Amino acid sequence: MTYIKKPAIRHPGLRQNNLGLTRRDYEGVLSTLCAGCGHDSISAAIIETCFELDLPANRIAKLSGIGCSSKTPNYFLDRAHGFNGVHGRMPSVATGANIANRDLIYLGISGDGDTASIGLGQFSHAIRRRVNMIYIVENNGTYGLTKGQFSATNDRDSKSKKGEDNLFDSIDLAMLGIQLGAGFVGRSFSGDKDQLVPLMKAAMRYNGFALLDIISPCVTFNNHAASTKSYDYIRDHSEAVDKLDFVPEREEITADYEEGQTIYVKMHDGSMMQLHKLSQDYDPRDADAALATLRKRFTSGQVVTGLLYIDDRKQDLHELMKTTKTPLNALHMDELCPGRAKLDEINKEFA
Amino acid sequence: MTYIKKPAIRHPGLRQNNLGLTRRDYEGVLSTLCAGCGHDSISAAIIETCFELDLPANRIAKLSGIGCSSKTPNYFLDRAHGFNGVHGRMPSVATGANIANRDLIYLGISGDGDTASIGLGQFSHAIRRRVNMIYIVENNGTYGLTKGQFSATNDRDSKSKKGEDNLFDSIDLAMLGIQLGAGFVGRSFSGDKDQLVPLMKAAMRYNGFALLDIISPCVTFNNHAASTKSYDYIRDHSEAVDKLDFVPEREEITADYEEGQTIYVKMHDGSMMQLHKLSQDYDPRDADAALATLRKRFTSGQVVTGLLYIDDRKQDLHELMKTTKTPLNALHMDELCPGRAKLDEINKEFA
Amino acid sequence: MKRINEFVIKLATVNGSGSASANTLFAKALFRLGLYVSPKNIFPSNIQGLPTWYEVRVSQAGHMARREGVDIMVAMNPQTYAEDATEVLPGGYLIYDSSLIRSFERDDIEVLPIPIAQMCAKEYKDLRERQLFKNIVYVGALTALLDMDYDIVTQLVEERFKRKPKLIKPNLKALEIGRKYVLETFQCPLPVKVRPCEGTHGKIIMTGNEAAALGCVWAGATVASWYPITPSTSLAEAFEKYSSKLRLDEEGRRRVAVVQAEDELAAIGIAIGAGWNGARAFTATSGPGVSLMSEFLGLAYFAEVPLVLFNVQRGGPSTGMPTRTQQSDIICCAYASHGDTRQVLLIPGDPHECFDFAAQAFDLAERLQTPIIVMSDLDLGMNDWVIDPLIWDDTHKHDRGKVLDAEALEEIEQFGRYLDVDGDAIPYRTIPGTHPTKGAYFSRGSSHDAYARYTENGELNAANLDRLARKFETAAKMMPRPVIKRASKASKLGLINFGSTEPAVREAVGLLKRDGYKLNTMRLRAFPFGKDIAAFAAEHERIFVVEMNRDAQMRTLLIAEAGIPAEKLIPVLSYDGMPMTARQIAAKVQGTIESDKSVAQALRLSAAAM
Amino acid sequence: MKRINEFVIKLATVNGSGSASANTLFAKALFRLGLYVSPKNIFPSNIQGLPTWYEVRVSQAGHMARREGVDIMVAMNPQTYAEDATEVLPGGYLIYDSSLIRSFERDDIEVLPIPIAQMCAKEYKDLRERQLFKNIVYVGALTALLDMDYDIVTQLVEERFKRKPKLIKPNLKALEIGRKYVLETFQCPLPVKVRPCEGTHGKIIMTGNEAAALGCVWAGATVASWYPITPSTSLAEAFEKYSSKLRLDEEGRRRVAVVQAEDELAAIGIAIGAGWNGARAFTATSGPGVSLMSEFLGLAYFAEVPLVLFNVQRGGPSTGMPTRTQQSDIICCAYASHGDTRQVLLIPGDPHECFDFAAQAFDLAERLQTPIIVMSDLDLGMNDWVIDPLIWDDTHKHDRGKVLDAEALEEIEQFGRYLDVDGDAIPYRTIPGTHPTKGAYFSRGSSHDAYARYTENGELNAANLDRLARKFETAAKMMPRPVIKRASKASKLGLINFGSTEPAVREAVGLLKRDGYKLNTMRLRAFPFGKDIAAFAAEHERIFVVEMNRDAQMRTLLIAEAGIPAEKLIPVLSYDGMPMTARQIAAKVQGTIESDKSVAQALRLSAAAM
Ligand SMILES: Cc1ncc(C[n+]2csc(CCOP(=O)(O)OP(=O)(O)O)c2C)c(N)n1
Ligand SMILES: Cc1ncc(C[n+]2csc(CCOP(=O)(O)OP(=O)(O)O)c2C)c(N)n1
Ligand code: SF4
Ligand code: SF4
Ligand SMILES: [Mg+2]
Ligand SMILES: [Mg+2]
Repeated sequence: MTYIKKPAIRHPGLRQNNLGLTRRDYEGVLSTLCAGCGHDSISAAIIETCFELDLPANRIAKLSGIGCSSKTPNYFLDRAHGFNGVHGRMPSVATGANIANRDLIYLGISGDGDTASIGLGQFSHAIRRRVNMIYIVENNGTYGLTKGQFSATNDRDSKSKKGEDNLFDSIDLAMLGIQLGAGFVGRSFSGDKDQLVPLMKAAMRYNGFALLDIISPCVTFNNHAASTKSYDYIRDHSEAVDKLDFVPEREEITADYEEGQTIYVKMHDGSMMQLHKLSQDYDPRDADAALATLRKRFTSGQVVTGLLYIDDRKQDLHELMKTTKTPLNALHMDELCPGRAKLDEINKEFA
Repeated sequence: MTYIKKPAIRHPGLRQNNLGLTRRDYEGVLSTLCAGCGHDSISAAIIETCFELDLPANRIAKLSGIGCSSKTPNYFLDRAHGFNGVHGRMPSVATGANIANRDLIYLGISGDGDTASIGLGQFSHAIRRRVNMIYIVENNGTYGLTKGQFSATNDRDSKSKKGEDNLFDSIDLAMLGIQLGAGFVGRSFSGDKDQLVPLMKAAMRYNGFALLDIISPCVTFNNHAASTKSYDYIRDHSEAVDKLDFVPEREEITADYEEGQTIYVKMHDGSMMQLHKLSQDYDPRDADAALATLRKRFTSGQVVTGLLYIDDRKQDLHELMKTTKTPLNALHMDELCPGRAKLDEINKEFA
Repeated sequence: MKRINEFVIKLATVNGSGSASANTLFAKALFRLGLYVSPKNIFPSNIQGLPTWYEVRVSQAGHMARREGVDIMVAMNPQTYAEDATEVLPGGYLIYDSSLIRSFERDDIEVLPIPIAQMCAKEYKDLRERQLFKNIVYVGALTALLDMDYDIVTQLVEERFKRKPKLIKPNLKALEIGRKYVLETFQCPLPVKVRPCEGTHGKIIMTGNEAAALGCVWAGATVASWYPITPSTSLAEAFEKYSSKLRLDEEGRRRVAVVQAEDELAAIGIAIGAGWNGARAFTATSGPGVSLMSEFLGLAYFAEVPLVLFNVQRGGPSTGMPTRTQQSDIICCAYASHGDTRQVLLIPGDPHECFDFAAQAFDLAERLQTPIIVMSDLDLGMNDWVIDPLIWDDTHKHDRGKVLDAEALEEIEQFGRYLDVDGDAIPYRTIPGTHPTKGAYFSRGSSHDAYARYTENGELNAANLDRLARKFETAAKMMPRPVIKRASKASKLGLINFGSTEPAVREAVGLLKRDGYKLNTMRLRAFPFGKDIAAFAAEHERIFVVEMNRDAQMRTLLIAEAGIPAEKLIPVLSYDGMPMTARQIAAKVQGTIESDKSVAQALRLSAAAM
Repeated sequence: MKRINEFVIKLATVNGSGSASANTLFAKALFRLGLYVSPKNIFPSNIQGLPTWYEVRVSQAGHMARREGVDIMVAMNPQTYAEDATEVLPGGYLIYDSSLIRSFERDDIEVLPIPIAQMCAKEYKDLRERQLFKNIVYVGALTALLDMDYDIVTQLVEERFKRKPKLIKPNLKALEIGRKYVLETFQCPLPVKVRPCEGTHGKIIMTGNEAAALGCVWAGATVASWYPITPSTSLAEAFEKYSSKLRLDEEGRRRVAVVQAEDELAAIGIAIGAGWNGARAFTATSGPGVSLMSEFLGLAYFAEVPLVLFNVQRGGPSTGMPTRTQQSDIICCAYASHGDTRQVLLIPGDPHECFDFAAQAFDLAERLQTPIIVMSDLDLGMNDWVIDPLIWDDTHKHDRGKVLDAEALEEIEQFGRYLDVDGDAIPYRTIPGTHPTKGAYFSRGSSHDAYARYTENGELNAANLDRLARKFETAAKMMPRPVIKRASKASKLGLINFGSTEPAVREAVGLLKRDGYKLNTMRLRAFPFGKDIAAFAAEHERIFVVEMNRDAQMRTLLIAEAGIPAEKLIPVLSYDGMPMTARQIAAKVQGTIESDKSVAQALRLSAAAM
């Protein structure tokens, strides 16, 4: 039984939002992810965001692919419909759902394997098509659910838990997003709630394709560059029983830093990641500059976080296609079926 | 019968290369493309390149997907093995072929539909994997073989032959290639033999992934922005019989211009395309600058041609994987099969 | 040989030369004259410069299958002169462009040289016009040779260029050139000729793809996502054309969305997303696309998402023969995807049914909450067929299936997405956004219980799989019934066919009857099979199964799924990519009857009972 | 009840708690004691925190199927205490971590509380070690309770940490803690216990995925391309491990390439490219991957490219039950891809055959120039099986099939890639780069003639398709023959099975025999079916077909492809994702015999003949 209903204890004192709902009303079933998994922090941020924005959960549709990350829509917004599709194909399902009803909020959740490998084509084309959705990549640089293979966002030369080298350069999804024309591109860190929630709020309000690339450490198959000390320690102890089936319970990794600051965050394996938070004078409306900044910092090993790029003027898919303003799924059959007389006319064209 | 063997007339006076071969020895069967199709010019350039580089054709493997462009490997290098696979999946087949025998030259031919739509994922990952191959996109902004739908490289707001608008921004494959780490990225125009052949020669000699994005006008479903005058003229006449099945025979479009120059090229439909040839002082070794240049010119409607980016130091896939220097397909079974004694040892590990 | 109103005319041209339009004009004129025509466009997988044929069977009697042998060949392509000439029946005619004179080594046919290119060169200055109007010139010539009512032809030209009136004159001129030349040069009309009749009055001529597209419009489909592939492209394009014309709201915005996806995986993914979200959605493709869609087809089956998929079949395997016809995706579609997956197929037999089944498919998809695959083929989809006008019953209520709205949700205690409430194994669904607190659920392709909750409990999952199997039994009851035509109640010989082979089968059955062999026929129209299928099989000793594939795929399905003993079912196969002919079928049937003892025995049984 | 050397012990733990390693150690120790063990790892599709079970059937008699009922339950997971307790057979034992005391409402079983967490907390300071060694502690306890030879266990620990000797001591200490506690606390050993025997001496214990991976190494596979998916991942990973160790050249470079592709389409594309280019190449996947590969599988079939595909089947449809076993991709694989495509399947029945068939698959792929799909499943692939040691015959010559080298090309006049030179429908191929001027050809998925030239001539293409059909007949002759075991020559009752159901079938047949029902059995090992299959069917009146899927897919294939009448074949199905048990099969067989008249009749026939 992996479906565990959360105990429905009501704390009468819980804060209510403008809809009279508490945070609890935005939760899902109990997470089955590893203790300390970054993905759970992202779920928490989504709950926080929706609660604070007073969003009615049933006006949100949650979509995902396959992976630990893609499981998470089960762990938030129980009152929203969800669709956990097939691996790497969430973008197309989300596109179809969005086309059918332009009035809901579409929240797509994916992993780096799901997006950057099997799903790279669909990801790119959903961007190009300007689907009005929030696309969250819970980026841990690994294939969590299949036990730790490298993903395409993994840093070159890092080592897997099994000690293998990653041979290939990583794909930077945020840069790719900007390059392909995403109207809103942000990056953050799962443990930086203070940055994450405001960024999510902005993404939720954005009309068009909003990409959030969220670094989300994997407790279990963390595979950033090996820092001799602590990495070996853990390897010794997991190898104490020879197979890689021991997952120590971990604390969530958090990061609290100022705009314009660059900090080192210690990963579960003891390695360090460099985060750079964009400063206030950064202008996210200039795509060329955004790309240049990202590339420059990338070369020096820094992961830039913040709102990287935004373009307010982009039309979304429905505007481009000039679809009617009523959701297509709400049209009545008599608005859709031209009826007998019209068919007779058409018959005449073929007579 | 669409297989037409060329008449084997020998001109005794034909120039021979250092292998004692004439251009004819590098040809293929008669092209079945439309008269004037840019793709045929690219085939001619390939023949020229291989002839001039004294390449033995049997040391080349030609691979392609599906489309008018993907048919062309049949029209050059008859003495080379060819593989016309499935739509959009040439990159993986080429990767496998290359892994099996690192000693051949792999020439991948694709179209913009084949590469930028269905094949975008494989294209990106072949680049990331640094497969040692020449990847030629015969880019016409349309789906030629299926009769003129827009491709993802088609310019925003241009019109199709049927008069529909293209709603979406184009994907710039050269920029994408640089972004994803291709070691050699060039762009040219099918009608500019003086630029194309040297660029191809360089690509053939490059050790790693060499991308050539070659603008190659489609005679029949040309769909650049409509220039009232001539476009209407043709539409009238093709519509004179109501269906779009009339393909007037056309001359190849050529372009002859200097480095550093920007010229307008008139397309079959009368519209204009702006080509900008990189000047001599452009440094193709700086990826950041390359991207910046491309983006800037792109914004002002210019298509930059020339050798856009090159990195000499990149290791190719085999170097990264540390595969043996003998082609894998040439290893003897006794080098590969560990034999009985070794198996007995392994049995012991499981006893 | 009867050659008035019963003949085959074939036009051999070059791809991209503008002949297709002229040929259609010609066929339509014959149709307007009251004749059944069944033009077959035999075109290469290429855009310009390769041989193309347009073969028109003309038949007052209503035979709409191909027929072997050509009565009149219009040879416009020097590349194929030689082979074209061999196809002409003795006593037949060969018309060719004699601007370059040549000889044809046949003295049993009559050659009619017309210097078409020369005449055009004289008449038109523009090179393109010269090329283009050559096609109209031979149509003009044919009007005289065949004694076609000229007014009908000129009227067609006028209709066609209603919106470009300046083009009417040059076209009429081209017609005249050809007509005048033959009137002056040859004895007109030929013995092979037409005589106006009433045969097709009140009928229409249309391709299956156009009809299917219209079916989608009338069914209320609002989302179409597709990826170009021959021969399904024209279905999607026709839908785009009609729906965007017929579905404009007050502000000129569209009540439809047509998306050209980046590939077939995305195309079906979009349809699934839209179907899940309560829109009527479809995609159209052909073999390679179906293969690519198979993972998603399993998801839609298991998560129970309605969608319609048109598979306009072409020659397989792999890329195969993209511009030829086959019925070779039967097994691949019936069992599309891994695991215990089975799909519902509808199999129209002519464009009229393409319309009807397209419309029904959306009702069925929503009623059954599963993909419905409409199995057409290139012949049906891309060639023109003479059919009765399409009919729409304005009292028809589109059946959206079991969907709970906010009100219904208020009333029930606990919503279970996959509960079998009604005992028909079809559960109730909800559309996202319906109710603030009730009815939300999680769709997934992973194992789930009746409440759509993830489960790894094998028994719960098996129970859900059992319900899906029962749902398939429910589906069998909803399918269009097969069309059974009996030559004789007592006959123990049967024939089963489906799809586009129907005209050939009808004609073959006639030929066989003439020779004393009475076959009862059953045209399958859907899978899963209803009871009628086994019943028909039980009534017959030997049954011919006519299909256009190598592996007798429908026969396999009949054996495996309708429980018909293998020895009863005799395959009649064709897989050269061309629509079947009556004689092919009749010859195989007759040959088998005469050589196979078991069949002869069945025949005796029938005779005894007669 | 005999409980010495014949019992089931189940270890209920939590995923990611480190129990898997301890459990394997435990099972291996039993195996070293000479006992057959068939551990089944029942794990969730998740990484940490969910219930996991390790169920070990211990059997001196050699029964290796699962058996219902648990004799000893080691309950380490409070989440599942309740259900775990219900599974224990009356008279059985339940061991639990009594650091938190609780009661189990069963008075027909004996509960053995061991305060494992408490003991670990006392012994280890590091939190992780506390958690980790809990698992070793219960193994230590079991050594005493079951009377296991302690030296064998400690020796295993030492072997395992040969390369990390500092870890040996803490592990031994943990063992001791558990052992000491139970020796002091309970009456040791229990009546359920082990006694060393010779049963498995000389045998090995291995998973099918490891064996298949070794088979690929020994077959000389040089290219593996794959995409992670349970339960096939460990096959690719084992291949990478062994091949990179065993295939280093003088400079330390690898004579192998293992590529983790970006998805399954690329994985098979790479294998096709490599196979085309003359390397032995394979990919491994499971259901969803097979669906995604189906377009490419059609290309490989039609362009005749050798490759090997391992399908380690899991629960379908769609994402289904990724960590459970099924045999439900039979039809999907036999007919993978659109058009008239058919694929060759090899179906190993234990890890030993996984090795053999993996090795043979490469010979067959190259001899037949087509994909060979090796159909394994999660049970076979990921669980440990006791088998005879793997054997390699050093005199075996790898058969690379019909490949023309430069010399051979010199000798022939014109090379025709798809010519049937030898009458077996298998053509000759050439490897790119072989000869400067001869032997080059163009591979394609579009229609082609015998010289690999593109053709739209339907008859040429049909001729090529016919050859492919004949090649499939040739394939049938090359397949490993089924394994037939006769209980009695006269029996008219048969049973057909394949793959991982073999242990359950063997045991079931024994049970049935005991009850007087003699069944002859045939284990299928390949598709297409050879003559033996129909012959076996002909000899029997009623045949049970045992398979782990809902739709009786193999039965369908037998009816459709081996021409066996449907009424002869009685399905025995299981699709809850668990390996079948002997009793499940025996009960279904016996039930049918006793209720179904036709089967009773078959039985009478056998009796009469006996
Ligand atoms: C078609 C297909 N291929 C492979 C798999 C197996 N699979 C499940 S999850 C996964 C990777 C997930 O990685 P990612 O998207 O990064 O998610 P994470 O678990 O790291 O959050 C894979 C390969 C699958 N379910 N379907
Ligand atoms: C899986 C699949 N989908 C669709 C097709 C149909 N198809 C053939 S060529 C083509 C597009 C080719 O466009 P492009 O690659 O740009 O080549 P071009 O003809 O323009 O040179 C398509 C969609 C196919 N053959 N296979
Ligand atoms: S394996 Fe990694 S990604 Fe998956 S739940 Fe555990 S920590 Fe999270
Ligand atoms: S359709 Fe366009 S791309 Fe294709 S052959 Fe003709 S001109 Fe070239
Ligand atoms: Mg990941
Ligand atoms: Mg193109």
